[in-house]
Amino acid sequence: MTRKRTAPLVLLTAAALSMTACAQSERDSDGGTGASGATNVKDTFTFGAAGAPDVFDPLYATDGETFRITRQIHSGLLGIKPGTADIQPELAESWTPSEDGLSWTFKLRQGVKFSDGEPFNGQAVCDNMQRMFEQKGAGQTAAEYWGYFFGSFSDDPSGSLYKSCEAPDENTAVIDVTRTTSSFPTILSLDSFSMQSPKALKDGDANNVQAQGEGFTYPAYSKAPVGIGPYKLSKYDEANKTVTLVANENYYGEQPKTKTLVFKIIPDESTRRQELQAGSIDGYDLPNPVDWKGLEDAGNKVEVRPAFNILYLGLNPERNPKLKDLKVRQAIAYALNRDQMVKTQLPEGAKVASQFMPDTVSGYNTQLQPYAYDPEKAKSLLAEAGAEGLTLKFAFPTEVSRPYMPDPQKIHAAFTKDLEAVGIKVEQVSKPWNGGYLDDVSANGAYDMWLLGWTGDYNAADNFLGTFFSNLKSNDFHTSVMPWGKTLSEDLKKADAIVDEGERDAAYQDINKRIAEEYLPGIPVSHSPPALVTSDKVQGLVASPLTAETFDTVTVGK
Amino acid sequence: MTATATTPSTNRHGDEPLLSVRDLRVTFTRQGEEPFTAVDGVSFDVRPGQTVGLVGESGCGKSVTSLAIMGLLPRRGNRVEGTATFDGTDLLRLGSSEMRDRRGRDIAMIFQDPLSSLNPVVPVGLQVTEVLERHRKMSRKAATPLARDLLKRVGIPDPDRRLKDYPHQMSGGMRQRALIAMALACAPRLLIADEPTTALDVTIQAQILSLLKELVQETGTALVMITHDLGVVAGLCDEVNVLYGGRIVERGGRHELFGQPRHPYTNGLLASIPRLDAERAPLTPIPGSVSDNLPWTSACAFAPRCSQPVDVCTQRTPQLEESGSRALRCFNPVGGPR
Amino acid sequence: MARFIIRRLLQMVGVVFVLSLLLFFWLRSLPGGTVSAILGERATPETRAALTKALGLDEPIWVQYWKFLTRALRGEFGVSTGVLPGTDAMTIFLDRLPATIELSFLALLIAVVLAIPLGYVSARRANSPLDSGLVVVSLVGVAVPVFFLAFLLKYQLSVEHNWFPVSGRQDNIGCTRVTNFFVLDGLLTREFDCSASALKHLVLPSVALATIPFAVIYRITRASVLDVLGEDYVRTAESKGLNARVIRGRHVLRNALLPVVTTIGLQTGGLLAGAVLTEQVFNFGGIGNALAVAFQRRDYPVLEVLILAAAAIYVIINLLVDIAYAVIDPRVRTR
Amino acid sequence: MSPTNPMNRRKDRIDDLAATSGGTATLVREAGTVDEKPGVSLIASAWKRLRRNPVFLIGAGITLLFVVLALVSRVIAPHDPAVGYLIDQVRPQSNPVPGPQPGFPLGADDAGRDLLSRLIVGSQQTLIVGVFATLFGLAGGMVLGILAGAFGGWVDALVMRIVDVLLSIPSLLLAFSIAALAARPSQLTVIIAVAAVQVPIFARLLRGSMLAQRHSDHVLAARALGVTERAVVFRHMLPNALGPVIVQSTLVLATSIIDAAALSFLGLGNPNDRQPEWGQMLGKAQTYIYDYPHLAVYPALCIIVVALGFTLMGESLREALDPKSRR
Repeated sequence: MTRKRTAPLVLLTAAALSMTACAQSERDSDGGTGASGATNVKDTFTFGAAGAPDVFDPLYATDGETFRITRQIHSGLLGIKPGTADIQPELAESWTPSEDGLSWTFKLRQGVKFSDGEPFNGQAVCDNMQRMFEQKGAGQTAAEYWGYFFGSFSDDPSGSLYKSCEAPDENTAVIDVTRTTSSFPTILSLDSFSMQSPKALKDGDANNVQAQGEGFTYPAYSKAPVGIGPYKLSKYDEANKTVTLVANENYYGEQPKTKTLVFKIIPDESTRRQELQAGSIDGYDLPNPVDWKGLEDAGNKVEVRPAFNILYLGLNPERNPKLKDLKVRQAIAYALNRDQMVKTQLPEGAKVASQFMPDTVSGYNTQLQPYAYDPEKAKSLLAEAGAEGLTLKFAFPTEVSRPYMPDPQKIHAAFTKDLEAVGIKVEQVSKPWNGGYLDDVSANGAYDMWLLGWTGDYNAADNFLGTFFSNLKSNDFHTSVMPWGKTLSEDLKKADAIVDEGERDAAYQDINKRIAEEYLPGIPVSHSPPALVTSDKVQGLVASPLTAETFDTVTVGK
Repeated sequence: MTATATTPSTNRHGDEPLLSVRDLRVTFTRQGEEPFTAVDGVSFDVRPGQTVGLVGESGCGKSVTSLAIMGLLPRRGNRVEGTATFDGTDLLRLGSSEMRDRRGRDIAMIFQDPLSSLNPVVPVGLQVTEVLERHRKMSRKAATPLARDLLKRVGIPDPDRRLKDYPHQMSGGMRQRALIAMALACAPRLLIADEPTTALDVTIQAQILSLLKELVQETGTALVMITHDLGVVAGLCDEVNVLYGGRIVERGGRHELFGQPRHPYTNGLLASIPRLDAERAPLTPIPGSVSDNLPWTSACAFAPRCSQPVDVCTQRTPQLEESGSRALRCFNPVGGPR
Repeated sequence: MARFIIRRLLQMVGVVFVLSLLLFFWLRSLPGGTVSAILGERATPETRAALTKALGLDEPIWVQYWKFLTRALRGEFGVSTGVLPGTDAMTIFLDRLPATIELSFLALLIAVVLAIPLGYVSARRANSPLDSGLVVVSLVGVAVPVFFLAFLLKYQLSVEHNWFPVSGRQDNIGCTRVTNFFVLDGLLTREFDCSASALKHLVLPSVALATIPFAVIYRITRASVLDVLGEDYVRTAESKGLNARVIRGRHVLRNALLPVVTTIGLQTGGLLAGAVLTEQVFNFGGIGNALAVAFQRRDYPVLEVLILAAAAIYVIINLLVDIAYAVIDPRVRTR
Repeated sequence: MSPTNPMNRRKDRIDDLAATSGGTATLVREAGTVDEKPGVSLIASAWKRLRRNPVFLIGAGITLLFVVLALVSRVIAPHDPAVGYLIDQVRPQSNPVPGPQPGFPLGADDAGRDLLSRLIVGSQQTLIVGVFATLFGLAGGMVLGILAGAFGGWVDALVMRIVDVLLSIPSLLLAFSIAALAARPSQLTVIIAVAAVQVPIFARLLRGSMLAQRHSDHVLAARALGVTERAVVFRHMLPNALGPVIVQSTLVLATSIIDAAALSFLGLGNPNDRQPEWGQMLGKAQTYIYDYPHLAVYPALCIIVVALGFTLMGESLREALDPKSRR
């Protein structure tokens, strides 16, 4: 039908076609800018990005599309072992804590240079740490990850995890912290805390972030970053929506297999797929599960990463007091056919969640089983609690798709159907993701029940559980109105401060059990594996559960 | 008034008709519809220098007759039969490009509404010179002085300035003068004027009529005057044809016709004109309208409106009977049968 | 004439000012917005408060408007928060404008070049099979959603047959930017392959974008020519025995194109809306694309600037049309 | 004048012939002067022409079919459009959209809901969107247009400035903005967004024809007879100004449906899809358009056909009612 319908249009474009036909030959030549040494591989890897990068200074970056690029041109003291969520040495070869766990000594890799040729040493580490710590004004807000993970800045040191940094010699940096936490030094593997050339930072006035109107203006440096990575920024062609990176000749490690890395910004999902199909890009991230099969059939490689996320149903007992009753919360858990939702809406490899963290995270309790789908039990529990005819204001976000939640509306519809089947009335609400949904969930507490999720930043239970329940005063689940809210918050903080890994894991396993069986502040729904797709010509790409791939090992066949 | 011998190029004798229309029939056809005959066997002659009137109410077919002769009817949706011999050639059989060569050169036409008949976005001067460019093969530059003379001749003051004017900048009378100038640009031998004064003020009407009369006399151009206004006919025409329902119902010389109308329709038309010289005669309008017509094929179309119908009027078709210079189509003429 | 233009420009300033006022207060009254767009899931009450303060969103709204206005008068329209964070919204507009102009220009060119001759032929042969066929095509053209058509074009000609690039404005072949009009840049820098690549990327989007203006201009041309063909002055011209060419050009088209000019002007303004859809389908980095992203990310400064600029452009185009009308229609000019 | 009178028929035919044979101005004028009651004969002859006009008949046929379908859709739809009967067949990777099978001739959508039923019932919401968007637009336009057209003077000036502001944004862009900036997207916001586009258009239209009426003889006559201003506006001016408005409404119905689809395409449509609507179905089919184009093609075809129906009807109405286009 489609084919027939477009026939006249083909005619219509024929004239236009002949106009440009003369240029046909040039377009087919490979898009590279220089000749490559190897004969059977291309010298350019083109990746379809879903969005434009905000900045190239990772300290001020917040979104995945930006980090994907900064990751290629920057590295931190700690790195992530390819293909895992575990940390490995990067710019620091080793790190050892003092006995009280408050002072960490980092032995640095030797002979490392920034891409501008400046040497990397202990002083550079401390310059970087101090620079991040000493953010002022708008810079503090822009340096969102620092604020989130380190607590506060130099003008309010009481709330800060970071205390100070010293460089006793060229190859050593000593970082002091104010308390012990499982997160440190793991968080130093986050892209935001990458090491950048102190000289370039200074020359580029890197900290000069200003609030103007509704947004921030960034200094020149943010467009001309100098870091340590296999690549360096060559050109950001805003008009043509492409970012071009080239090999960094000052890189200490092996030179990248493919000299040029191009990020082509294509916000529309189906267009990314078509570009891949047409051969104008070599791969893209987060293909829609619906497309996986079609992509593979067309000869592409769909790399499914382990799930490192959680989708949950949040509950607000403060807004709807009936939710204070554990039986009601359990009834909801029994009422939901999560198995069917996972099977029919999430890609293969997705799992029903039994707790608020994926099984790759240490502290996961393997003993726990998800609440089974049992509408009868749900009904009887509701009856026991005297909550028949319960009405829930159940919200979902629009205009968004997350790895853990490809189509919120559909998930919401499926759950609504399940809830109605056990006699719970559902008041459906939706808001655009950026148009107030998150405010309503977090700040306003406007819903009884809502869909939300989380993708882990690094492998630590605190990054999941701590995020959700540690802050007693204000968290989305309003645990403060529950008798166990305080206990949970305190236990989480205690567990995080345990230095011994085995002990810490045990503590988290126990908390997970209690959350699932006794507290149930929300219903964990599922873990969904995000995928990455490349054409069959692409070799050497190692998928990361944190969706944090580096592309220096990639080769693209001709 | 017969041909006065001032005709510049054509030295034809008055008896030889310049235009001879025979049995002209124009039928509008439309898919799935009964064809409708707007002009139904009209015949008349125009001799060089003669002025012939075609008179009748709206819808009687007089305009269609003129358009058919000019070849200006729409290309599709109508059938034209009969002949219109001009200067020995049947105009109705001419190819479109041959007809195009004659229009504006040998036969010209003036229309009713001077404003809508002039192109609003083209200066009047150009609308005059383009005729000369076309038929005299002159350059625009060479044609401009001629155009100015033409404008001057039709009585437009300050013609140099007016050449550059657009139609909306002129008065109604001046526009009609400009149209006349265009029509006479190539000194045509026949001029068809289709209600040239209807859209104008009464004072202007008289000016335009006298201008026409003057020009026709001056150049010896034959004129077909199409009008519903018997007053115009009375002042201008040598011979008058009265049309009703697509057919000629009466013909005669100006004086005969006005002096002794025979057809009740003609009579009615004359009676409906207010006259100062017969104050006591009441104004008698013709009752009804064209829409009351009967079909000519089986009756007299005028019968329903006729002041003196007889039975036969609604049973048979009256024929046009000629006698000398007069012709009449009536079963019961005014003043009784002859 | 000059007074007329000045009056219209003043009117435009007034319209844009009122619009800015409306937009500003409306946008500020909405839930969510910049703060939640920036913070996402990671938002905590503390970071939210800090960001709200940093952005000055905690001040009274009239203070915010006053600041906005004073900044705007200095040419600072606020900084993008979503489309291209940190860049002045006006800069984004100016950077993206060439793409949309290129696209719209080509689309309009295609529409006009096809529609006017076809409309004329259609009118001359009214009710012929050719005419009926064209009328049907034009009606269907309006009935097909633009984005669906754009998708079909892309699917058939780019994905299935690989005749045209799928999306974007140019292949990444290291072209020099001068004006951001890619085709023009290629000619200026003698990088002709750049121009060719840009043109090839333009074909499908502009064809898709051209359909509605084509249909509308075609129909207005047809109707207008039909009207004019029935006018007395055309008959006068015929009665003068003029050449068919002169009648067509001087008497028919010169009159028939007057309403067409107005329509073309109106369509030019409307192209911007069509461009949102077309640019979205073809990932064409113009204003429409920026608008779509701004909608999605609630990038209010960019939204404000783009909508206000669109309004200003629209008003200016209408003014140009009026001027053009006056130039070509002596009845208006010499009044 | 009775249609059975043969003479009247003849007169009409003259009108018709003049109108359709591409005849010249003179023919029209000659025929036109015999009209005694131009108003009545305009509508009557318009109807006569319409009755024979295949374009109008096709358009009206499609429209009628669509409206009837919308009215009875709940009854004739084989399944409930909101229930995912085939949900258990749905597998995002291997079988995201269950194909045709017994009882489900067109298969299901990605939530296992019967596609045929959704298409059938979709006509209802589509009609609702079209009709209400048009009505809201008309209502808004009417208030402004009547204010401006009826009173003139400074009211006119003020109203027209408001209209100017609205008109200064390209039409669809206005709809996008309103939909994007609605606090809580729903079917209603879609309708309002689409309707807002029409307000200034209707306002202009009404004002234009009301102003024309203001100076017309019958209004002057009514005034001279001492009829109150209100009665003049509502009894004499408004009814006569409605012709173009009716035509415009028909055309707006078509564009409303298409515009609603465009909103959905940009993700600005009604997020709740329990009640199917074609534009929403088309917008949401984006995800599957590559592998399962039928999900997009069916609603798209429905939209195109219905929009075409309204357009054909509107255009032929316009032609029939517009005395100028009668040739």
